[in-house]
Amino acid sequence: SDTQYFRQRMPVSLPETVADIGPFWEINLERLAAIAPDAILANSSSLVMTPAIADVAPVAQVPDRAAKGQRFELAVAIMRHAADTAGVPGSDVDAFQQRIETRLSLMRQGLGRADRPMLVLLPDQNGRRAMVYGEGSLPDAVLRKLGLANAWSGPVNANGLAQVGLDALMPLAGATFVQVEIPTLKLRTARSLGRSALWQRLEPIRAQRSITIPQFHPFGGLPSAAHFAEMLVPALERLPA
Amino acid sequence: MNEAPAHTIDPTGPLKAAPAGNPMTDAPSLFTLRNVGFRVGNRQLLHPTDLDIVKGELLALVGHNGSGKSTLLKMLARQQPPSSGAITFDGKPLQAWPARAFSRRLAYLPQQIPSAPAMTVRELTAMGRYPWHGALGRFGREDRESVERALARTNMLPLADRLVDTLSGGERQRAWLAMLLAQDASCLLLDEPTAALDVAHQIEVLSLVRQLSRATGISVVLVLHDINMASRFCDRIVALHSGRVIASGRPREIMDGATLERIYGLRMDIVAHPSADRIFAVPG
Amino acid sequence: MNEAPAHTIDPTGPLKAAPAGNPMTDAPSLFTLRNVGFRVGNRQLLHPTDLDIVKGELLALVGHNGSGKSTLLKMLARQQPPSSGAITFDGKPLQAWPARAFSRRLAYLPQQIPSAPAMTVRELTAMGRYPWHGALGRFGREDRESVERALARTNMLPLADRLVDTLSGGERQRAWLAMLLAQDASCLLLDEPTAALDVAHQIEVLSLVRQLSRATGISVVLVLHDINMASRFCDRIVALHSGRVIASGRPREIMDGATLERIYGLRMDIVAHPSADRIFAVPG
Amino acid sequence: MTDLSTAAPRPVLRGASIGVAALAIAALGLVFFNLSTVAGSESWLQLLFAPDLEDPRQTVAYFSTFPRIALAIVTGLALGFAGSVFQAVLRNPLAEPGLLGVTSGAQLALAASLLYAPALWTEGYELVALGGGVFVFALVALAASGRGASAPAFILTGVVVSLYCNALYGLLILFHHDFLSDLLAWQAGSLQQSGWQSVARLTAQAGIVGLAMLFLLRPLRILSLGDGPARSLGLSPALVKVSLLGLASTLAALVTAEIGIVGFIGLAAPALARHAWPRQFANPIPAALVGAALLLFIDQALGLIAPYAGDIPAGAAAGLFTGPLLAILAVTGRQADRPRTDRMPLPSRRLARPSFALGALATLLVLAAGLSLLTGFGDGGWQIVSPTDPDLPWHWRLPRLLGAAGAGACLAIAGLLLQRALRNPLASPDLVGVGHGAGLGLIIAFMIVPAGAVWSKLAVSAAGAAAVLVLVAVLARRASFQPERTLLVGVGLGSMVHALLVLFLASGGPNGAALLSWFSGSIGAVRIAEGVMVCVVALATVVVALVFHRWLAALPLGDQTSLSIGITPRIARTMLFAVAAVAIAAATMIVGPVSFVGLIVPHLVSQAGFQRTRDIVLACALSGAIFLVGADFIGRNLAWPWPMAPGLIAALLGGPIFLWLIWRGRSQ
Ligand SMILES: Nc1ncnc2c1ncn2[C@@H]1O[C@H](COP(=O)(O)OP(=O)(O)OP(=O)(O)O)[C@@H](O)[C@H]1O
Ligand SMILES: Nc1ncnc2c1ncn2[C@@H]1O[C@H](COP(=O)(O)OP(=O)(O)OP(=O)(O)O)[C@@H](O)[C@H]1O
Ligand SMILES: [Mg+2]
Ligand SMILES: [Mg+2]
Repeated sequence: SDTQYFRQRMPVSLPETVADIGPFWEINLERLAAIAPDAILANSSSLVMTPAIADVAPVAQVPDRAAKGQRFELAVAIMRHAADTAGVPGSDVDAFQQRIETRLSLMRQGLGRADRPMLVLLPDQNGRRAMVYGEGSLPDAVLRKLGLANAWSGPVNANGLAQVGLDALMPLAGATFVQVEIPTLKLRTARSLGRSALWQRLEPIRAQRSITIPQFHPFGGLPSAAHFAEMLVPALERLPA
Repeated sequence: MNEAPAHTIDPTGPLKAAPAGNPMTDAPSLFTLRNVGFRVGNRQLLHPTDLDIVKGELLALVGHNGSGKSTLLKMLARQQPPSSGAITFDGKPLQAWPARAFSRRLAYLPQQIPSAPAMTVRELTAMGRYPWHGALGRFGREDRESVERALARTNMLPLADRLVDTLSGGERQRAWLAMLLAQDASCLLLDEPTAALDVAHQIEVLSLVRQLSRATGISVVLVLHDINMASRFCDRIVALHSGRVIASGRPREIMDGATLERIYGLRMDIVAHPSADRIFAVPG
Repeated sequence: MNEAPAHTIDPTGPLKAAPAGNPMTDAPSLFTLRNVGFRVGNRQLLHPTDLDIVKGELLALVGHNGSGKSTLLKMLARQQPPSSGAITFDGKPLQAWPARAFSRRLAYLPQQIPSAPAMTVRELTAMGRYPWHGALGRFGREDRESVERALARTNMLPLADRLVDTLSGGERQRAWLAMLLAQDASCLLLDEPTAALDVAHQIEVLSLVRQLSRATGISVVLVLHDINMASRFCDRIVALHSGRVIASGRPREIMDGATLERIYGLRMDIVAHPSADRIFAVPG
Repeated sequence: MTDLSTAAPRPVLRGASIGVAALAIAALGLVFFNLSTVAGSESWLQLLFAPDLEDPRQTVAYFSTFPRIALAIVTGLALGFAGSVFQAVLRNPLAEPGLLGVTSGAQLALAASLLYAPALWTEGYELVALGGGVFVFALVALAASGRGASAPAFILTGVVVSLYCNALYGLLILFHHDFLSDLLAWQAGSLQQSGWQSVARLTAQAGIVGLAMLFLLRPLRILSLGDGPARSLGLSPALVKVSLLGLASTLAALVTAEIGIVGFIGLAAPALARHAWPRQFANPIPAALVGAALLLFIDQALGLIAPYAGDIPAGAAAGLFTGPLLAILAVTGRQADRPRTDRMPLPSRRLARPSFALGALATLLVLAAGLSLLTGFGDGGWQIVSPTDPDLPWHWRLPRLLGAAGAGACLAIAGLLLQRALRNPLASPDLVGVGHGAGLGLIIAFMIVPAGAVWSKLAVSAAGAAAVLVLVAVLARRASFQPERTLLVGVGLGSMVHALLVLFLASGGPNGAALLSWFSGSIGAVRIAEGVMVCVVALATVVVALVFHRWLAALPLGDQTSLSIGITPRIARTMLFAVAAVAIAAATMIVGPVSFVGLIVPHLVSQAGFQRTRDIVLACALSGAIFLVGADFIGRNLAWPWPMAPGLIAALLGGPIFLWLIWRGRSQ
């Protein structure tokens, strides 16, 4: 469902024949029945919102709760669950996972021992608040994998996200800001941050220690994690020491 | 009932006036008020009063503005509880009556007529039948008849399909009166029912009320400002002054210069009617 | 002004009644109504009428319920525009007057008095000063004086600090009258100002109005149901019947059995007052 | 018995006024406490005028803490002032600054300009927002003044137009996901600041508008006498109302454009001020001061717990505090049943043959149902299915159809019952709090449901709805079901639960989007059993409403008249409230809180000319069903395969029809 969001956020190109069956909170049952899939991969909220999908085909519920610090393991579990449901042979699944793990450790060595903590954030369009990716979010899991420290240690919600005022970022002097950039919002966000006195006073901004990365899929599995890493590392390397 | 001569009561007399019982007959009493008073904060709007109203009686409540007429009537109509004393209605304590049974027996017309949003005169009059058919009962033939009869009696038939809110002051008062009559209650409490009526309609309404009382024995308590209408149509007149009953008796006894001056604080001359056999008072 | 004998106008006469000008003097006219009518949908509430009201005049509008008195008064008070014809006020077309200037000259008391939310009598009376000080002007000494004067004249001083909603019917009417007087307008339009008043207060209010008119020359148009009060206090009486002016003239000319019967549809006897030099009518 | 609370004015120090004083003191206390924690020992004056920008703590104090305090005060003043003006002019305790659609107009203009005319927007987005708000207000003022600018005319057209703008806004968001997170944050209305710029701008703008309104304070007081007396005192009621409401709406639009929606301050502050100083009802200044104290207290309290619970937006959290406050006021207050001076705008003309019109509505419903069942947009464009086709379309479309028809009827009749029983044109199903309760149930399901366990949406939202419903019923009973106080209870609880929902939405995450869409209704997931159930409840509600049609006719006449013809108002209102609550619960479980149908359909039906109560009940049931069936059909096909919420479509369909009916009646 929501193929448009997938095409916008994931590097993988989705074949045109993939049919969109509506948002995850209200599946278009008629179209789903027309497609008559063998199995349905859905998370709990889809099941709660449109329970009737179980009438069309057996539903394999995707794991969506990560224990503390286990977000990367959850990403792997999501990938494996999907692969097993689709009947992909175990060996191919292991190979895929291994390829990504090695790629990540390669990047980790490339980065060497980066001493600066990272803060992955998505500033609001009105330049007063920001969404930060804390413990339990996908970016946090990838940072851990790359041996980088997450600068945000404050309270977060179930998905590891937190809406905070810019004043909460003031103590994070010395961190590197990784700003997620969404094309349609870029214009207004840049303008508001330019006029936000507090943002300009933040140490990482004054020290020009801030990089931007394109949008990614924060709720995905292993491919999403790999995609995030592929974007983060080159941007970090461009950063002066 | 010890019977005190009606109109010699001195307003500054003992706090508890002698029970102004109805000297005429020992008919069964409709209302008995013992020590009934009403107080708001530190103001005593109606001092403890004893009053007996007999079935089938046509009683006029007169008095200056703010003398407590509406306050007394509201208590009789159970719209507000008395602060002191007890009221019995038809032998039973007033509170003991279930809502609809009470409305089948008593109909009350307030002094300030509420607005009836988007309702025709006939629909408003039909509301008066509620106590009989209730929430669930069918609006039967008998209900329809009594609505038409009420409209005819207040000659509102020509205006029956007009919206109540587009009527003139007098017409609207008669529309609400029609609703009351449709209630077919055996006791009517009317607070200045003729305030907005022209003289012809005043006489029409008051004759109707008297004729109903004579024919079907219903009792009526009217608050009236026109002492001549009161004396012409009512059996008894009770006068209030600053929350106290200061006079009560047959019209003949009340209609004299001194008493009227005590009631209204205005010299009035009593004159014999040129053609009819009655007297009327004219402000000095 | 061609002067038609006032009370011989036949109600079923030609549609456009002869201009009921004021036979007394050729004083400057306050209101001139030419062909003024009011229609709602297909009902003609007031047929095209010509009427002249002179400055300083005390005019009573009488007629049966629904005869169009309030409709006419509302048009004079600019509360509703006429469907036909033109009204001039003090020489200028009625619409030409700016809002506050008009309110400094004309005060209108509606028939149905609205409830004044959570306001004391004095605060309500002070509202009457708005046309003089407007949205920004200071509530000056002169305003305070005129408020106290208005309260005194309607002897509402003892109730000045009471909430208007807690007053009795008569007291509330006098409170609104106080507001009108505080407006110090040179023309008062009062729609049944004495409906809820007892006889003493009726006389008090009407004498106050007449005394004001004599002393300061203000003109007053009153809708009254009591023909005796109209004849006792007013200079001229205009009678309406089913939306037409059927009679207009000095009280003496109107106060006769035949005319009253045409106005109210009720035989009335004219009797001389025992002590005062005036006559009054008594329903037959 | 009507109690006599309008007795002579009692001593000033009533419970409520002590409460307000305590609130102000607490707010100031929190300010000093927060400032000291942030700025440490430096003297605040020195900090305010000559901060050492190198020291991070002083920077935060200067650029964030101080502006936030100033903003809370200015916003509280503005919303309290605007809310009080709205409630005094429209004489309705439910009137709040956003009522006339100015805030939704501003919101729509902002979103549209961002998407379709970014160039237009870059200069100053405040201009765009203000322009949108003013345009919407002009539309409402034009439509309302057609009907003599009476308060009900303003309220109804305002509500319809604002629902219409919200629907359009919902559509925009549906097609542009990226704005979703901003929308959620904007709806939560955080007072977070990162500089003095927006505070200075808002203070200047609100100051000018506020000053202009100070000139109209006296006319506002005179207006409270009613239109007739005001006119005779040299005031043009229509002009004063339009200018007062216009300025108050601009005030609200300015605040919304700057920080988003700060819910319920504009509603709670005037209510609290009215209880503390009853005789100052037409004076907005005490309400403004109460608003400032209220918002400052809430925002500072949130600042206090921010380190532990993260930055909670004050706009949403306000509901958490004002909700219980309103409920307490309702239960303790003793406002007498004040007769309404402003009547509903008279319907243009009564239908000559209502039964004929009812027949037409019934056939329209059958046609809509047939259309919805037999046609649909699919892979190959529009497809017409012959009735004898195998069961595929029936299996999926019938449940939705039954659900839509049943829920539409339930909500429309429930709206009618509440509006007649509580004598307020703004009484809508949301008042019963069921919609919000169900939403709360869903949140709990999303958050705490253990992985793997699947709770059916029906069970979860039913539990939430039942909990809130019981609470509303108990409190309303304590307020002896008096109209105005019952309304306050409904609004109070509703705002509290709404705050919880908005807080959950604003905290981000995918479920936020799910809940947001649920809030404008969703029919796609209805199952056959649920559809049948809601139709049965709808039929039962129609029967009960027909049976008690006499109560529905008598209650609007006022308690005095009902009492005198033998109806005990309290019992009648309890019964009608209970029946409405059941109908709303059933409908909300299935399609979510579609407030438009419950709020507007009863007015639509009476403006169309139905007069007898029984005809109105049937017409409401049929029109409600037609609206939702139509909304379901259009919602299913317009953006296929994506659903469009029925609430949005109902508003898009109903809005123009309603405005036309109001406009058509303007000749009377
Ligand atoms: N709720 C109230 N609080 C305080 N005083 C009240 C209240 N209601 C009435 N009063 C006072 O009680 C007195 C009697 O009121 P009531 O309405 O009975 O007078 P009334 O005899 O009906 O006068 P009217 O002839 O003018 O109708 C009046 O002085 C009035 O001001
Ligand atoms: N808005 C309206 N629509 C239709 N008819 C109306 C409207 N207003 C008044 N009327 C009718 O016009 C006639 C005159 O009304 P008006 O109020 O002028 O009577 P009035 O002389 O003041 O009577 P009253 O003495 O009872 O106050 C009445 O028959 C009334 O029913
Ligand atoms: Mg009275
Ligand atoms: Mg009249």
